[in-house]
Amino acid sequence: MVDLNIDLNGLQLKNPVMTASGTFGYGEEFMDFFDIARLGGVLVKGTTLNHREGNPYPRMAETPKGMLNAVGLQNKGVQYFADTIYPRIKDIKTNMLVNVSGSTVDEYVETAKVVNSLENIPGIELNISCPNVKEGGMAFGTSCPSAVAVVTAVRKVYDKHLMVKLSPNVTDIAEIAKAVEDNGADSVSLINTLLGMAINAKTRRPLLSTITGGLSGPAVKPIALRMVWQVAQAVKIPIVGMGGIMNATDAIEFMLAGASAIQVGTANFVDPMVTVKIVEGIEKYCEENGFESASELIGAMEV
Amino acid sequence: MVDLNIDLNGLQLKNPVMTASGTFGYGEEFMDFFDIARLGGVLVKGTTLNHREGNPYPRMAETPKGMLNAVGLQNKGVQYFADTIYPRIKDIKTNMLVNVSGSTVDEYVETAKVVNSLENIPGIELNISCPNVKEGGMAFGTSCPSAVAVVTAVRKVYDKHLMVKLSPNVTDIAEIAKAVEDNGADSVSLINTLLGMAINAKTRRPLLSTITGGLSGPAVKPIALRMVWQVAQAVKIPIVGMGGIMNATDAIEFMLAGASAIQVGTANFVDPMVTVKIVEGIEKYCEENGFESASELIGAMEV
Amino acid sequence: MKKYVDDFTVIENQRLNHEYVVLTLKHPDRLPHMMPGQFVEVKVENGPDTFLRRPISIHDIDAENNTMKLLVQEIGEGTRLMGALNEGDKCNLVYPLGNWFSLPDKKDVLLVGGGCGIAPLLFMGRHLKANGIKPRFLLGARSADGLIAIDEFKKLGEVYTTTEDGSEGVKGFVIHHPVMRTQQPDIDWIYTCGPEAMMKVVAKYARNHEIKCQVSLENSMACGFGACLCCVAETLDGNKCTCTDGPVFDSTYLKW
Amino acid sequence: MKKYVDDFTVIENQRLNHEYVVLTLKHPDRLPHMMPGQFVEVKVENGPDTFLRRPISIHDIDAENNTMKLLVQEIGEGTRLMGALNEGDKCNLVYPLGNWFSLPDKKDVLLVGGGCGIAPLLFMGRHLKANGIKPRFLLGARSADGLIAIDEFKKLGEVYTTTEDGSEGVKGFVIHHPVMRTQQPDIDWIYTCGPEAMMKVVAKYARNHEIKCQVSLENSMACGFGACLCCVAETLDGNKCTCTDGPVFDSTYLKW
Ligand SMILES: Cc1cc2nc3c(=O)[nH]c(=O)nc-3n(C[C@H](O)[C@H](O)[C@H](O)COP(=O)(O)OP(=O)(O)OC[C@H]3O[C@@H](n4cnc5c(N)ncnc54)[C@H](O)[C@@H]3O)c2cc1C
Ligand SMILES: Cc1cc2nc3c(=O)[nH]c(=O)nc-3n(C[C@H](O)[C@H](O)[C@H](O)COP(=O)(O)OP(=O)(O)OC[C@H]3O[C@@H](n4cnc5c(N)ncnc54)[C@H](O)[C@@H]3O)c2cc1C
Ligand SMILES: Cc1cc2nc3c(=O)[nH]c(=O)nc-3n(C[C@H](O)[C@H](O)[C@H](O)COP(=O)(O)O)c2cc1C
Ligand SMILES: Cc1cc2nc3c(=O)[nH]c(=O)nc-3n(C[C@H](O)[C@H](O)[C@H](O)COP(=O)(O)O)c2cc1C
Ligand code: FES
Ligand code: FES
Repeated sequence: MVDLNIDLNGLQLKNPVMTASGTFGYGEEFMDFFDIARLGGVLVKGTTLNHREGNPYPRMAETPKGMLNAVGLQNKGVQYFADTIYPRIKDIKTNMLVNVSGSTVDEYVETAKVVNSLENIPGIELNISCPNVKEGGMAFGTSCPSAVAVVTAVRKVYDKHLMVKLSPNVTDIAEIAKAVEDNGADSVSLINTLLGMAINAKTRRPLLSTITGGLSGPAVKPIALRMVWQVAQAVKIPIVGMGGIMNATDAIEFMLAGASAIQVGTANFVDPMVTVKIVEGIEKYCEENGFESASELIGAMEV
Repeated sequence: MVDLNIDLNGLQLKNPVMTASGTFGYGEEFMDFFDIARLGGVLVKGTTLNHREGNPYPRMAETPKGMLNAVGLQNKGVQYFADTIYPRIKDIKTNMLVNVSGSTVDEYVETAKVVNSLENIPGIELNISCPNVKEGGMAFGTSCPSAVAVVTAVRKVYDKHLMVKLSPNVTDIAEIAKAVEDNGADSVSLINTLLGMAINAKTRRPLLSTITGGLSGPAVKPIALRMVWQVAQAVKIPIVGMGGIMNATDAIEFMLAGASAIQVGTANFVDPMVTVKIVEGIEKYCEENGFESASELIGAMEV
Repeated sequence: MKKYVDDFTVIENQRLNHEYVVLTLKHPDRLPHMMPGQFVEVKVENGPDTFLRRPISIHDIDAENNTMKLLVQEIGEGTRLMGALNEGDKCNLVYPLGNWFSLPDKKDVLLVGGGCGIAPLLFMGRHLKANGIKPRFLLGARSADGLIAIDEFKKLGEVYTTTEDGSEGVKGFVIHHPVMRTQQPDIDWIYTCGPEAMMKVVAKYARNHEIKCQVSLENSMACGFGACLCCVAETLDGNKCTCTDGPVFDSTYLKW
Repeated sequence: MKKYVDDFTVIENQRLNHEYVVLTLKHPDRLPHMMPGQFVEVKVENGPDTFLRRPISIHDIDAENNTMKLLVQEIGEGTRLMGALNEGDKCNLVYPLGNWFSLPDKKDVLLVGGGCGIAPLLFMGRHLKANGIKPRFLLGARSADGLIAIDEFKKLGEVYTTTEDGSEGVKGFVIHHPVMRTQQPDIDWIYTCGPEAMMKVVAKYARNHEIKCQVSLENSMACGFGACLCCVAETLDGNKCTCTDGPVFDSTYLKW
């Protein structure tokens, strides 16, 4: 029996497989397909202080082995989450984590405060890397001082696991990871989407209403892997890796590069059952390769 | 008859299609397939002051709709180029441009000086963005001061067309484009490869001898297009766009986003005749869509 | 309605013309209940350039034989690969997705379709007939050979046609057909699916004549089951997902 | 040698066992001259995960019928898609690529192959025979069913075999075969292609006995014709491209 448990700096995961925010709804959308309690964790939709309508349609474009999205954090606000969604999902037997976003430091703080009061939410993922909103979002995650400002402020009001989600749209992601580690992050997750763009040559118009959007899917996997590896050399807190994971082999590559756990995003759209298959695949890989626990895979790449 | 000519800030191209450095040898490798004089320009292999052996094998890994390379600027040095290669290629009736790289500002300058003396080389492409060398290379292209230092120094010794090739591994590519424009660049080309990594989960080893390498191919197209568009908003000098161009439609998208010309890299490996097909495809597109000249496509995206 | 992911088997690929095929897919076991207006998300295998699934309406159901029909218009690589499926091939579906057309509260019903938008109307027509309502169809195309599957529709009710080039039926768009030109139309409910421009005109006509009108949208989708929020349509209540709150909307609910 | 890009037609796909096929490809017109040791770059169509071409050795040539044979071992998606090609399918090749085995200056010649590395040896055997030299072959595999195309080799000369499990021929690796164990081998030249570990052992043996030895490398390649510099091998003169300076090298020229 392989031990799949992962200790994410105090946050206990029954296995390293989580779902990426914005690609798994509130988890409920997948209940028909499998029991989501089988996962190590679920990152619910990006949540902000106030209701947001998100960006106009079209919000999606398929690209070579990837997709661009420009959802723009559509959500009904954290209070709605606390009042309406939380009661529905609070008894799901896995880590239900809230992805928190904001346009100002204050908004992050106020949102985190509300989530802090929700007993069965063991942690938040601070999204300082959303490329699809005009103010805040990615801007916070692309410089050390602003990243530090948000993390420090939220840390003061948030007691539980504080995961910080990093932007890949930077020159040196390790530097930002180090800065948020030094200022109270319990873990870092990466990568959020890469800023991209697609044009319809026939109509000579952008394919997204917002012109640019966030690139995800297998296309970005080599970049994501490299960033996980770079961050793993720089920080001591655990890393949650993501970006283009489609199967167990991809997930294992992220762990070998230094991730303690992984998130699956876009792949959920192609195969709604992909996450459980990845849990099974990691177990099988460990068995076949003589690893007694999944945690032995972390950073096990031989260079 | 569509007019395919492009005026690249004084450098006259018979059409917007060039080949990307490091993917087209010295052009000679393609002579069997077609007459390379049909192209707007050819960027020869990355050239340095001294002979370089490049990185150890393995240097290549296939990734989803892309590839990683870690060639590391293998070349025999600029003097060998001037003495041995130049005489063989100097009478090819297209723009033969030399891609120049270095580990120090001095190396760039000395190399550029040698190329400056070669009558039939109408320009250089200053590679301040190679991710595959330990010193210099990409480091110059990831901060404004260092980019400015190289460009300023080379501008002093180089009279002809000075194209500067930008790195996509940065937070704000437009800022760097602006800085090199202000310091003497005649045009900018982008993007060079994105730093990436691939792991073999079976052997638990990196697939490249250098662990990380440069990502190219269709996977990066959305990022490249976005960067071309961002730079087009920021600078007045012409932009040469590249990154994942596989066909005429891709090429046209780059022009619509703001590129005056384009380069084709990895696609040459998949179809050695792709560049002429792109020339023909652009002509056809212009005919079918009522453009009298290819230059009308530049920045013609309607937002 | 519970959703599933299953491998179906292609038991027939009937080519209607150069750009349309009807695929008949057999469920491995027992097909669950599905409603007209719902759709499936098809995994396109072996496509070098397709990555996401493709949403396709349920064209017809044969509950006894556990088969489902999809009407596919080949417009890009994904639909072309579907069109190239052979008997015996597997086809993985996420299904059934979305909401459905509701039954009318009156009896004079017109189903207006164009292009591949006629797909869900056949299933709906059958459903109406099963519920004692005789459907009439108004189907539009560019030219005669774009008017497909007409015989199937004729089995269910009266079929009016229009073609832009006049090669069959009334010349012009669906809106130019006499059935939609009278001042006192004998229509209580309209169900429409097709190009957005067509649906908008139909919806406007319905509004002007106080006819109830349900439209089925074909927004581009990444997931098809409410997970990504990419497929939104603007409604009176803000952005709503076409894949879960739709694809069927009352036309007056849309900000058209 | 001038290089071409052409669509060939698959006229036969002969399956040898669960992992090997021999494809016979017909040139649209007239096959140019090619030499043993050279290879082609195959464009793999419809592969969701293949992007670059795949290098494959020329297994055999029939100049009269303008056909070329490729021996393909299915080890990943690209080779599996090649193995799934049907009669009549098109197959786009860049060819002929690389250098070739040279003719020996003496007469006792052994061709040593393992796995898909036997592919170029058949063509070379035929070439040797045509030049009045009787080739002998030493072919190794894991077990009997990995010893493929033996009959074709037998037509050209004597064939020795080894299998790791002893299910056919001598038990062990090629180096364990008696023909390579004698202190005074009756071998002047060795040509070898196969797993690197095998070739290194063979090369060492050749060096010890002062036998001339040409090895054919299978480095991973992006282009196959000298444009990318990805495929280098370390030689006495530094990094050399396997696709243009190779795939055939004198074993003593390599830094092994
Ligand atoms: C709920 C729903 C039901 C549908 N039912 C059917 C059906 O029954 N039969 C059928 O043939 N098709 C149907 N469609 C449309 C079908 O999903 C698309 O035609 C298909 O996804 C195109 O895939 P492709 O790979 O062939 O083309 P692509 O290569 O993806 O696209 C080709 C061109 O069409 C455009 N395009 C693709 N999809 C859309 C879209 N949804 N809206 C606007 N432009 C688009 C692209 O921008 C591109 O220019 C339905 C769509 C939805 C959302
Ligand atoms: C000059 C030359 C001649 C060749 N001749 C033949 C031939 O005649 N018949 C034949 O069957 N094969 C031949 N090969 C090998 C063949 O090119 C590879 O097996 C093929 O590219 C694998 O593609 P794939 O998509 O099936 O596997 P992939 O999915 O690309 O790879 C599957 C696994 O094999 C490994 N792999 C793939 N290619 C290589 C390589 N070149 N070196 C080391 N590991 C590799 C990958 O890392 C991966 O683990 C030749 C190679 C070269 C360079
Ligand atoms: C449609 C969509 C919506 C997303 N929304 C969010 C979000 O709200 N918050 C967030 O932090 N990341 C969001 N992301 C980014 C993903 O969580 C993930 O970081 C990214 O998609 C890379 O992983 P993948 O390649 O596995 O999809 C979204 C991604 C997609 C595709
Ligand atoms: C094998 C290989 C070698 C390259 N060598 C160089 C180089 O020497 N100098 C340089 O500026 N760019 C080099 N590049 C980058 C390309 O010129 C180009 O910027 C990049 O590949 C993106 O374009 P593409 O996606 O069309 O390949 C190389 C790329 C590849 C794939
Ligand atoms: S397509 Fe994903 S929510 Fe509708
Ligand atoms: S494979 Fe490109 S140079 Fe050899």
